[in-house]
Amino acid sequence: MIHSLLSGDYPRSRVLSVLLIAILVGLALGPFLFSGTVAFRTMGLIVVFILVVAAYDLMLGYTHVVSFAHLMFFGFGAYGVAMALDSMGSNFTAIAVGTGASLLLSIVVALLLGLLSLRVKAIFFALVTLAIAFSFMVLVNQLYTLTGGEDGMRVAVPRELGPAFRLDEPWTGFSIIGWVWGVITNPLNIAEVTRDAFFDVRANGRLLMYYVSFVVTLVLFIGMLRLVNSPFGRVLLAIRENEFRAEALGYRTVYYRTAVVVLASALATIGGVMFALVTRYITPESTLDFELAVFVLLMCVMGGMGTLYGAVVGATVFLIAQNYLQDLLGVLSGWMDQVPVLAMAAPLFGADRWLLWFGVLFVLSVYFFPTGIVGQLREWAARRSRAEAGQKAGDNADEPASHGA
Amino acid sequence: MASENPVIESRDLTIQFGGHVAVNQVSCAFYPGTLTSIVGPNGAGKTTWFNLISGQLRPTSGQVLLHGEDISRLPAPTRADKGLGRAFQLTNLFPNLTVLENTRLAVASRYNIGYNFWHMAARRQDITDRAMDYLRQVRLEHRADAIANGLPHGDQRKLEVGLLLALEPEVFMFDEPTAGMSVDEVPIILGLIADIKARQDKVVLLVEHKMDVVRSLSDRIVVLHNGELVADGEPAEVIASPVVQEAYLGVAQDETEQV
Amino acid sequence: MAEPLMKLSGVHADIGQYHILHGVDLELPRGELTVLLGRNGAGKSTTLRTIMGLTDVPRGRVEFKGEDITGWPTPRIARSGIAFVPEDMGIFQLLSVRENLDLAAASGPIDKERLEWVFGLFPALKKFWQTDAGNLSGGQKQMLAIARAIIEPRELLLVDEPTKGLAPSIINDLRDAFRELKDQEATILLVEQNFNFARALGQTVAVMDDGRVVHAGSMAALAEDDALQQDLLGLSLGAHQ
Amino acid sequence: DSVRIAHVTGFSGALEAYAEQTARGMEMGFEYATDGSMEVEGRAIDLMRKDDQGDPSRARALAEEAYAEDDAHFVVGSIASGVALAMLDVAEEWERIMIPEGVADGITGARHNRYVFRIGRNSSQDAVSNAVAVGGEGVCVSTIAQDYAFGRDGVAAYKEAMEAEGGEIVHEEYLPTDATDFTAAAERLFESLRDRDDCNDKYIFGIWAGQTNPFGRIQDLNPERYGITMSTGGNILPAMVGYSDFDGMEGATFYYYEHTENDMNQWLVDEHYERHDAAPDFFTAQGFSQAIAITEALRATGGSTDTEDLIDAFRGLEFDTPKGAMRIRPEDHQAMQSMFHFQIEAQRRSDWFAGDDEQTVGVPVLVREIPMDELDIPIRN
Amino acid sequence: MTTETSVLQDTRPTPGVRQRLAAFRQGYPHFFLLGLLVGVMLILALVPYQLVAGPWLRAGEDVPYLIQYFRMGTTTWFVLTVSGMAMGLLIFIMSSGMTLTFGLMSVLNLGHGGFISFGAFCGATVVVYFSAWGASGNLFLTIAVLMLACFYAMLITGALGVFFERVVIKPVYGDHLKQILVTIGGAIILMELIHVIWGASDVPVPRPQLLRGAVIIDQAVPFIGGAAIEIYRLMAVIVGLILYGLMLLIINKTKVGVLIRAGVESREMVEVQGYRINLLFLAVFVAGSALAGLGGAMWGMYEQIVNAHMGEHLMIMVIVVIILGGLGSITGCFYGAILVGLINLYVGYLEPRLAGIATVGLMVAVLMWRPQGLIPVLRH
Ligand SMILES: Nc1ncnc2c1ncn2[C@@H]1O[C@H](COP(=O)(O)OP(=O)(O)OP(=O)(O)O)[C@@H](O)[C@H]1O
Ligand SMILES: Nc1ncnc2c1ncn2[C@@H]1O[C@H](COP(=O)(O)OP(=O)(O)OP(=O)(O)O)[C@@H](O)[C@H]1O
Ligand SMILES: CC(C)C[C@H](N)C(=O)O
Ligand SMILES: [Mg+2]
Ligand SMILES: [Mg+2]
Repeated sequence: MIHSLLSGDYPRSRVLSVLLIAILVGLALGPFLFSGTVAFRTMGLIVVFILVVAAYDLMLGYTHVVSFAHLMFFGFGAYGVAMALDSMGSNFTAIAVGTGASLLLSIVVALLLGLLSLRVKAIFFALVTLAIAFSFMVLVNQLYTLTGGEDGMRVAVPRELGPAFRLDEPWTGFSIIGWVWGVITNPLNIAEVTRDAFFDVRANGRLLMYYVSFVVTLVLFIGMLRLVNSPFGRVLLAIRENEFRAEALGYRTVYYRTAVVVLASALATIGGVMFALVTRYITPESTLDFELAVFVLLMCVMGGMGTLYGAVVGATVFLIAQNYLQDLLGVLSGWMDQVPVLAMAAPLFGADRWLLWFGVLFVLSVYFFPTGIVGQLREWAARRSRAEAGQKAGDNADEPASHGA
Repeated sequence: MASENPVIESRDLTIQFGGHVAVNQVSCAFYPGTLTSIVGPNGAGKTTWFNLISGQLRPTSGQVLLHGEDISRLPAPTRADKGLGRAFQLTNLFPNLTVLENTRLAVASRYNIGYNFWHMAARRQDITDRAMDYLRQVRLEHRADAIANGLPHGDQRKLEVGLLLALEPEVFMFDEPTAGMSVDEVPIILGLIADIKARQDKVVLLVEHKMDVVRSLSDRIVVLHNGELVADGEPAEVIASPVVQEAYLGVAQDETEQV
Repeated sequence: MAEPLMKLSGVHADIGQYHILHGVDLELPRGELTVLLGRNGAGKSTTLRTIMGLTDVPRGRVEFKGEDITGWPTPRIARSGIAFVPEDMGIFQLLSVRENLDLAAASGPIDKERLEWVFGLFPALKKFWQTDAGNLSGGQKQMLAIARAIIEPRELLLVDEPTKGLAPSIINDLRDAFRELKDQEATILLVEQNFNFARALGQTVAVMDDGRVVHAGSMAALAEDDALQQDLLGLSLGAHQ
Repeated sequence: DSVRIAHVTGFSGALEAYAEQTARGMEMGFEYATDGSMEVEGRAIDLMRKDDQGDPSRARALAEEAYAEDDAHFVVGSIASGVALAMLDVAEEWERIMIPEGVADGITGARHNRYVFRIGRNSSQDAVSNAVAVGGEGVCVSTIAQDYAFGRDGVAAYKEAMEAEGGEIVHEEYLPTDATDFTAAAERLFESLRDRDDCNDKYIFGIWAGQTNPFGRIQDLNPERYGITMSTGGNILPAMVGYSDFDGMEGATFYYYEHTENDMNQWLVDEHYERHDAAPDFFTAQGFSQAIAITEALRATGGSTDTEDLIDAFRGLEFDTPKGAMRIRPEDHQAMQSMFHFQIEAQRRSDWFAGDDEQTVGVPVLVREIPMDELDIPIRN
Repeated sequence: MTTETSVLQDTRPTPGVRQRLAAFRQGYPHFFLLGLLVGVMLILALVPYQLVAGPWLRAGEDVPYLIQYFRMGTTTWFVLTVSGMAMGLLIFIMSSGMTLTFGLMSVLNLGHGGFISFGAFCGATVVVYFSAWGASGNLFLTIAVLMLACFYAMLITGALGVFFERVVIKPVYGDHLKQILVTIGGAIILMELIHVIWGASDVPVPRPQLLRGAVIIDQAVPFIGGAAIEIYRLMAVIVGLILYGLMLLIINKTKVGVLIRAGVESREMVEVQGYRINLLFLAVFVAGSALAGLGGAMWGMYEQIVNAHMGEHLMIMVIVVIILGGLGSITGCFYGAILVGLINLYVGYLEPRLAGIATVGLMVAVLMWRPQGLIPVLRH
């Protein structure tokens, strides 16, 4: 059962498994474990971007196609559905039409991109896609009558998916973070702390929307796991490793590469649709910006290229950092102000300087996880198991050099 | 054997790189069950000729015929599907995949399941098994789980040959398969090549510098020199021919004899 | 006997987390050509790379001209007079033959006569003087690689399987070239699979297995003793005739 | 309990500088309005800072957080029009007051809802005041603006006002927001005016937001040779330095600290020098005014923070600000206010910014104050 | 070699005009494209407006945008062409550093924009500090300010380059992907540092008096009478040309160039030849950063106001330029920049909204024609 679900592609590291399960549970029960709109929004983003980044990994990690146009397809989805809702009214047919249309567009454009990749290679391709994505953004800005230009446009979701559609009496959630914090700060009266930890969960259309996107992502992710462990996925690996040789073995690499680009783009489009419906307001900056494209790239690399699980870990870690680093720094500089010695350095750590430290983390994450978080964890796990094997089989050092009969 | 029609034929194949004509008007046909050695000094055009036949390069002029069909315009993969198999002179593997995975890829390409994305590759035990016997044939089974680029040079050469075997082509093209292989392992590879030849229905093309190997294995020797086909015939007579003597073996025969 | 030009004592080497060499002891007598034999994976190439400082040496000591060069940065080792032809030839594919040789002449512009001498050995190089090295044939690459090592006189030459993929006539030329170098008092360490070639040149010989030197002595002795060959190299010249 | 005001704006990112100014302005504003007690009608004023990082969806979440978790009565911001527009419907969902800081007409226009009040000027006010400033019989103007709602609306309003003044718009040039080379545009603008001998005054009027603005570039190609003068609205002080090239240029601005004499402005200027060793700028004044508006509204409701009470209070509310009296008109909740007709005079000044290195700047010397009732601002909601 | 070539000449017929053109197109794609663009525009400019727009004018309808183009007279053509080329050189100054680091060390520094911004601020600091000199209108003092600003900018960004190369780039040599990431991370840091040092608000740059205004050609002059070219652009041309000359000299005429190209392929083998490669790479990167600084300083003075994100906004243009020219090729970058400068103005005159997209379009078109850009350097 599990085996088929994961397509035999296990985390292969105890720590990683724990991490993944934590994330899964955290997202599944999220709305009932973390209070607050910001937390809710962050979870929504995580769910959406897990899908987007995983799709990106299909191209990047499994085929070494480096494209910065991924976000363009994301934009297709977001704007497609937003514009449909805008023109056809807030109903589900509009969503269907918008999604369908943008999927169609994505597939066509992706095919063209695949052809382009025939002629324009590697880093050139990467930078060209960057430029193409840029011109799409310019286009969106200039069609402001349709898209609202830089001001962006609100996504008039059907009532069922909006805050207005709500059950009368809210459900109850239990804020673990609040509780833990409480327990730490005043351990004496746990009872009160526990009471405070309970909070109301607004059982409205947005909660519904969250769970819809959660399920979509989950299903698609499992599908991708299967894909990369299928014969198709193996060929992708071959192309990544040595395209020339793959051809000599009889694989038409062109078709495979194009197929992947189309697939990834379609998935990104779906991601875009969900993004629009979850955040309910889109701007070029929040959907098409180059910076965002780089962030997706980072999530992918940080999590671990070529391991879909990396997308999960990468997206989660990154988005949490992006949304909470600032608060953390705020607290930090608060403390530093107390300490006269550090007070002078405090401005460097001020909440408004969060981007500085974000940049630093950005760089460090690439160094400390050369193979991504997942890759790193797996390596450690592998090393440990080798060591254990070593204990049994005595000196394992000769292993690579020794030649069995 | 000339009675049967050729499996693969090179008609006036010519390729020019800038000013330099690397392969010049080379015509030659190959028949099933034969092993032909292609010899010639370095830079004679042997590898380039192979590239023309297996489709890594497009000829400036001339054709490649497979069972009489002109395949000169087909891309390399299609030719591979049609049964042209190629092992490379400079080792050319999937560096970061395991030895086994390398071989599985070669085996799988015969099954045309590349576009299947709903099954689990790992569940195809049959493919794994076949991959394993090819590894056994090239004596690499004990390294099945090693990463390819961690292998010592000689073992990489063996894997290179293993991939070609796994491809089960109709035409085998070996480009100096034993180069840099330790003396005691050379016979293994030669044995494999001999077996293929023994099957009678395959065509084997072998680029090799080791004269004794050439002599012992081939039914026929083709000599390239400056991209031109300068001699073609029975091993004994070709090796005896003066052109080969000075152009290829050089004067100092005595030592090379044993090499 | 005179003290050796190079001396490896108990050298260990790691690649990644693999432990490849387990205490290599080796002496290279001045002005002699030493052949390093051994089956695939014995550690020959690694030994050469270790001398060049390309793999880290957790234990052991490498001496050159009596000086301990263990852990020196590669450029320094090279400039101290050691040339290296790696197994994969390591030529610069994107540079022309000319540029490749220009770089090899680290101490200044190429010396004309020596260049002519090299051209004499490998005429192909003259012909493809301006071509990108990447476009050379397998053998031509090999020639370029060797030419690069000898374009300037060096005290010690480390050469990894030079005959691989060379036509017999070229092999002969190459053998003559090495002879000539020997006459010029160069010391050479030659990794070789081609035993005949090795026998024709080598004065001393060392055989490696599993990251250790398992036999060292005079070539003459080994050449005589077929049993020893059998036992060391699993090598029977009958094998392929 | 306290009056909770959440200032949700781009404290980090591209508009950091403006956000800082508004925040400063608001603090000083409340301080002034409450004589330093920071209490209105016995209720403490609780100012919260939330950084939207210039990201609309984050801004929405923060606004929601403010209303839902912090139970804020007012959300002020954001300074970026796009972000501000994105936030509007959150106010509607939560039925609480919002005071956006952006200039886009849409905020009190197409996208407006009854919980939204704007104290800062909108781009129509900029445009119209500029038309009034230079307008007259036989005035020919070619406009250059960003090809974008902000620019187009502005020009439209300008055109209306200009024609009302008897002037004529000869040519409208629209450029992408991120244009950097303006030579081609300049050529077209010159062409459009060059041969118009029937005009007594020729102007090129520009509406431009963001760093690289075209006026300097066009000025360099010296339009004077065709008898063309540049005209544009004021800007933040750092941008006004570049105006030193346009000696004699006329236009109208929202605020310049030397334009008004009143105690409130006096206090603002002195205190600002006192605390920051620099002149108060555009957005400082806006923040200040916002604070005044809020306190006045609260006084009017007698301290009640009930939304409906506040809406009633704000509608038609009249109050004094550093730039003179303002009136929030009930129709679209936009604060009507005077604008200031200026003429640029290049001067060496060292008192604009912190530190005291002197440099040549374009001082917008006051020609006259254009009172609010002279400005007929279209109602577009 | 000789033998083959002679054989070749025998086989080839004597080339006709078409072959010659084709050969030229292959051999000098940059001249070809440039000539084509400028030439076509000139022809358009020469066609009298009335002729083309006649139908609409007579019908009293308003003339379509495309047709409007023909209104352009030779003067306008001249202004657009010269200004465009000049702008091109300004862009070249900013882009050269990035293409240099890529061409010589295969490092894709998307943090280049950060350096541009930083340079701009350094330059601004100097110009503000010596604003009195600038205002003086004295030629000597003006040049002095200019020089000081540029050198200071290059000094600081160069120094930053040392730090950047050692700390940020070194660990990721040979991996473009990670380079993209770390350099962008680095750029974020740089921009924040600017905020920390100079504060968040824009800094105005009082451009020296002498460098303001334009050179105006007398109305009387035929064809180009009344044309006005900004003085500052003309100065950019001078700086750009000097820079271009120097770079070509160093890279082609010295062993250093070869050495570094070899290093890109295999650092290990370069060291085996006995060279210390990392110092070399460091030097190149520093040069690249300094160039970015120079470009930033010049651009800042042009815009007369600088802000931390300006470099970021310029990046897309820089990228288009260096790809168009052929990643890593100095010459390519030079002509690429000029082409972009021209397209910007020509299309900007035609239909401003398309200006931005036109440059990207040009790039894609060129890549379709020559996948490695106008002048390829990566030879495989
Ligand atoms: N990058 C690597 N990773 C893991 N193991 C390696 C690596 N490189 C070499 N080895 C191991 O080190 C051992 C010695 O390799 P080496 O190349 O020195 O052998 P060799 O004697 O040169 O063989 P050959 O004659 O085939 O070149 C081999 O067992 C090989 O598996
Ligand atoms: N892409 C290319 N561009 C230019 N010249 C080339 C190219 N490829 C091969 N050549 C030249 O063509 C000639 C034939 O090369 P080829 O590799 O076929 O020789 P070979 O017979 O395989 O020699 P070897 O036995 O050394 O491998 C060589 O002189 C080589 O320099
Ligand atoms: C843009 C790059 C990440 C793509 C690939 N690494 C290359 O070398 O071109
Ligand atoms: Mg070959
Ligand atoms: Mg070896």
